[in-house]
Amino acid sequence: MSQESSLNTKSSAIRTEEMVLNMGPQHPSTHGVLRLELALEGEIITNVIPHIGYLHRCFEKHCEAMTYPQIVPYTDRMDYLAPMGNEFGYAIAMEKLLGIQVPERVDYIRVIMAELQRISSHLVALGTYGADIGAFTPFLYCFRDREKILSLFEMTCGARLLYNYIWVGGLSHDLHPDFVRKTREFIKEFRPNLKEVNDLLSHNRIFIDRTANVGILPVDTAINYGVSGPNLRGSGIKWDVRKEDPYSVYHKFDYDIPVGEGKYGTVGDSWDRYYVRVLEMEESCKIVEQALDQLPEGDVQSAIPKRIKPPIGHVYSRVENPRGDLGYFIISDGSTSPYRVKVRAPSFVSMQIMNELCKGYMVADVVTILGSIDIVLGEIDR
Amino acid sequence: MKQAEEILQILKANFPDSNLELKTDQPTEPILVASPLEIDKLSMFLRDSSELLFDSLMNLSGVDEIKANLLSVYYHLESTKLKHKITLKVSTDRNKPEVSTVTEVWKGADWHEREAYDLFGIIFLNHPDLRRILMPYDWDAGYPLRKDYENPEFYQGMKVPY
Amino acid sequence: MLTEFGKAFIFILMAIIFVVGIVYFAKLIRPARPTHEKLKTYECGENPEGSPWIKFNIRFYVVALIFLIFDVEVVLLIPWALVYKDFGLTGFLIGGIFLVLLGLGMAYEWRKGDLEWEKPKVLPPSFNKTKAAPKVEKELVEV
Amino acid sequence: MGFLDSEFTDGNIVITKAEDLLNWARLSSLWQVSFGLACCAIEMMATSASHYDFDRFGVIPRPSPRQADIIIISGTVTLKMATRIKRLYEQMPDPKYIISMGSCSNCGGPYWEHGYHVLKGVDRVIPVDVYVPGCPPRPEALLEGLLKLQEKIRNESMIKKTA
Amino acid sequence: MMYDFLVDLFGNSALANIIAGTIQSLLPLFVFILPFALFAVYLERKVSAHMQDRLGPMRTGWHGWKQTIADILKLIQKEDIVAKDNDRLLFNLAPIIVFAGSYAAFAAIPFTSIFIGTEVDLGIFYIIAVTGIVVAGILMAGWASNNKYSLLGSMRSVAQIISYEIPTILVALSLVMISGSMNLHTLSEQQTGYAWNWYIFGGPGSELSKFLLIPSMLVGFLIIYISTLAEVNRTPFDIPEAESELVSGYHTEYSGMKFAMFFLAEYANMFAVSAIVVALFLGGYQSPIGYLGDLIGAKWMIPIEQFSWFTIKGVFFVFVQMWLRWTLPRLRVDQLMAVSWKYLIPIAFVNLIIIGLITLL
Repeated sequence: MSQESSLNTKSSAIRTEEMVLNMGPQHPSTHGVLRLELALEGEIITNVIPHIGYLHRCFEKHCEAMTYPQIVPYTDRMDYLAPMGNEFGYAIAMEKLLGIQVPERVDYIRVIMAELQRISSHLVALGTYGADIGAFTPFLYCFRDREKILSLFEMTCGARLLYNYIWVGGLSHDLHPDFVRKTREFIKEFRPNLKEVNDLLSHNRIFIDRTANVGILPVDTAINYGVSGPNLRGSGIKWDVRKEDPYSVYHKFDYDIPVGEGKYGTVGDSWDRYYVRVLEMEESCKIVEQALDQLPEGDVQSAIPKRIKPPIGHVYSRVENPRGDLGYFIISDGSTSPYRVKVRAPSFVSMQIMNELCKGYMVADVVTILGSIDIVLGEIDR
Repeated sequence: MKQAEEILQILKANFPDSNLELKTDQPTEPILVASPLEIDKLSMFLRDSSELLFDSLMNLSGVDEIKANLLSVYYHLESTKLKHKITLKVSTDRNKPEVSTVTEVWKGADWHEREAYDLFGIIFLNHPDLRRILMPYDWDAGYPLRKDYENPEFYQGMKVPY
Repeated sequence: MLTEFGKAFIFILMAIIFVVGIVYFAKLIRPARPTHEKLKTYECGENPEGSPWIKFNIRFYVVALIFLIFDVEVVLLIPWALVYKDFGLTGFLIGGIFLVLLGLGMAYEWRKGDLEWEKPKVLPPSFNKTKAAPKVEKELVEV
Repeated sequence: MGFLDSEFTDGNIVITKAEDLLNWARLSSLWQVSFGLACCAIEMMATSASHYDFDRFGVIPRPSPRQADIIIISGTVTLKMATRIKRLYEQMPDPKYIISMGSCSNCGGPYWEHGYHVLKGVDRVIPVDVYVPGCPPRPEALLEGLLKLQEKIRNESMIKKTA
Repeated sequence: MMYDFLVDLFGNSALANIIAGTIQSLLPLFVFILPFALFAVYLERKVSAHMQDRLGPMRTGWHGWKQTIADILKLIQKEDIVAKDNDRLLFNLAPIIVFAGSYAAFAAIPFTSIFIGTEVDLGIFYIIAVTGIVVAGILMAGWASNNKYSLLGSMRSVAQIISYEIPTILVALSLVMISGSMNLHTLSEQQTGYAWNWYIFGGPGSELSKFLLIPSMLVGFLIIYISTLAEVNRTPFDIPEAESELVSGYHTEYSGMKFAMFFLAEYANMFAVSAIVVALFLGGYQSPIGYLGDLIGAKWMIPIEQFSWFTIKGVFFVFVQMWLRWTLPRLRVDQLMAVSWKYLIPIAFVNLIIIGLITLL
């Protein structure tokens, strides 16, 4: 209350007891098994302690026991909404360590797959975000489009969700003959659907009230926490690994990086982070179309080494995943299985700002902020 | 845009007494080795000095070098403003692993350090809240990612091995 | 002869009897296998800490007060609304002045900020180069 | 002690007829606790989306276990999560069923050998009715698992098995 | 009318009155509310499904029409858990009060010209007072189930329902000013003839004041529809049982038949609220285009036609509530209070004064 009124001073003078509320592992809107311990005063939050580790599947221990090609299916299961992105990151890191140059066609197919995966992951993010705020129908419209992308993936590598498609040095299968035609069809159908979800949710007055000016993340705090991806771009800085630290053939396409401008509130609020993802899907469509036009011919399995025995050394490389930049740090001791693999998961890093962002807001806003930073628990707990 | 050697010279100029050396023998990027108890002063300087401006900690990972009986920590730093990167390495004795924390410098290091403590047992001095992050809080069977780790037989009545 | 309100009372009675009847009928059919774990309150799979029966926020006291004022106002207006037409303009003025006075009362409360519900008291997160994360002060930053 | 608790010895006509009706009611309105663990949860969400509709079989996601009859364990059960799942299962009212979806919750899946924090199969903690293989199982496989469970409920009987 | 017929049937003694009273009060429950609740739950699932490109229940009977019967039969078999440290008395009392509160509103709603629960003269005033009891029931449910989520949910619902009762009363008051009586039966009688005589188009008669009333009547209709949406906790005001934040609000701890009672009370309340809006503004059981019974002279057909018109209008507004639920997101508590205190109540005030002046002309 900007000015203290007599009634109010009397009411806030009576100290209300603090209540500890568990938004526990099983909660409709914690995007998986994450426990948020909220210290509440009435409805206002004074402290948020995230407890993670409910899905810790010992990825790094498995990497030390498996050989290099066997690790690829495990990287899928980390960020299970963008498995192509994880495999792409692992392949880029290994090729840097081994010094392999993959044929042009492999690079183009990898970019197409990564961008299609970005669209499908953002669709899930927008859908669940709408459902968290209360509008349930956009969730199903987003899943309807995502099913089309999954059928494209299923046509190329036979799996709907976890693909083991991008190997070190190449791909497991070449493209299906009418993959190119079907992808163009999908993109032509997808653009009006995206506009439909936009009208239903993005510019809806109640949605704007619920998300604008909620969970404001200033740029310097974001950089200090190491936040990356749409969460960082929502705060107004044009930072994208595909442009800053270009890998594969991204330098061949022209696309721009959407940035949060604070259209309905201050820059860096939940609405900006949400709207950056909607615009990014548009950019990914552009990239896929350009990649399909310039798709060269060639054998996709020519550069796959028979036995991977990298020299003793280490490599750190990163890739722009839908949730931020995913880094792989691989140390090899010359044998066929790595000595140590450490994954820098973007959700693990952006989860730390929850406490800073949620202080002073209400219980309903915790759900909004958690939905806007779009985390996946498989990646946080690895 | 500075290379690793120039960064080493700047650091040596500002920290004459601490032993810093650059190892470039292994493939891909060179590593700058520093001493574990000075890492927080070093990183405060790395972030605040005008030529370096390392304002973002990309990755902090613990490694168990059992052959050399060491537990080492790798820091991958990056400067978003000057677009250059550096890798720091710090190693401590395996039985009494102590490294001073860098959470004062980069807030993002908080959970990375808690994970290194949880999976390797590296103790970060004056870390705001050093407890296990991924494993259950009452996990008393040691630190899982160490090379010489054995599974406990039972945990709260559930059989752990297959 | 049942008065009108008597019939209304029978309505409520029938509803109560219906609910009690159905719940008791279900009690005969459904299984009852209480276990210790089942009888603990549910909180997303966690052991609830502390009891929810605490002094809850006093925000409702203020809203209840304002509600009371307006509710009493409406009760007074109802008889007037029924018969004011017979007295023409003077009849209307009586109620009209009462309404205008109440509107002033409401404007006063609005200006005083009593109608403000518990707005989030937000301090945008900022890390200071020197000291640790700032404590959230109680005063409000107008969002 | 309700009617459903008592065991009957002789199966006369009334009992079997009432039993069929109660079984039909139970199997055609299974309310599911909206609870997903890992990658299989995304496939479960795809199953309840419009392409493969869970609602056709009368399955609605209910947020609180108190109003649910079926819990689909979709994803890897870790040791830290196992105690919570046991408590969730206990807090569900009584005629309740479990579908273990995906090889992670069936037997530990790809994490059986080196997963120090993974529980090797959710049936070590709670009694499972139907196992759905696959990693992750396709939505059709989950629907088939649901049909298998409905078949199992249809044959449930209150008459004590003599043999 | 129906009541007198029943009393003569049973010999006009005090006992006959009681019997007639019970029959008359049970009639809407078993003939209308229970079948309507079953149909409404099925309608909601089908409407939401087709709105979201899905099919909805298909397996139980043709297009799943037996789905709600299966739900109710299953809920009867479900075990009813009362947690150890719940307040047992309040826990069991809450569903009774919530259902009684929402069912009592049906006493004063005129289904047809010959059947009305009670001819009580304070029709609207009685309904608003009785729907206030539901608040006590929800508070009891939230407090007794000793669960932090249900406590938060019930606290929010108390704040929401009491602050949305005022716009409802103010708009109902403005209508009373025009019609001069509070009994819903006479209100419906006054709106006879074609749709042009309904109150939403300014009420019967054809002087200048009728046309001047139309704009403020539309505003009043909007205000009362929004605030009755909030009274019934439907989106965008379904904060007390917000699935995504408070698990399922005040009925988190309820299972089995008690939960079914909450479910039934919610749907009965939905219809009661839309029935009130229809009775006040859209001519209750009056048909917009005259009666078939009049044309072919069969007097006995008119009540049936009236009843069907009444249900068509009521179900249409219930459909609009469902339509809103599956498109609009949910408001936050302080925005919800701001809507009521800062927008609806001032507009209702001004509307009241304008209507008062116009009716004087």
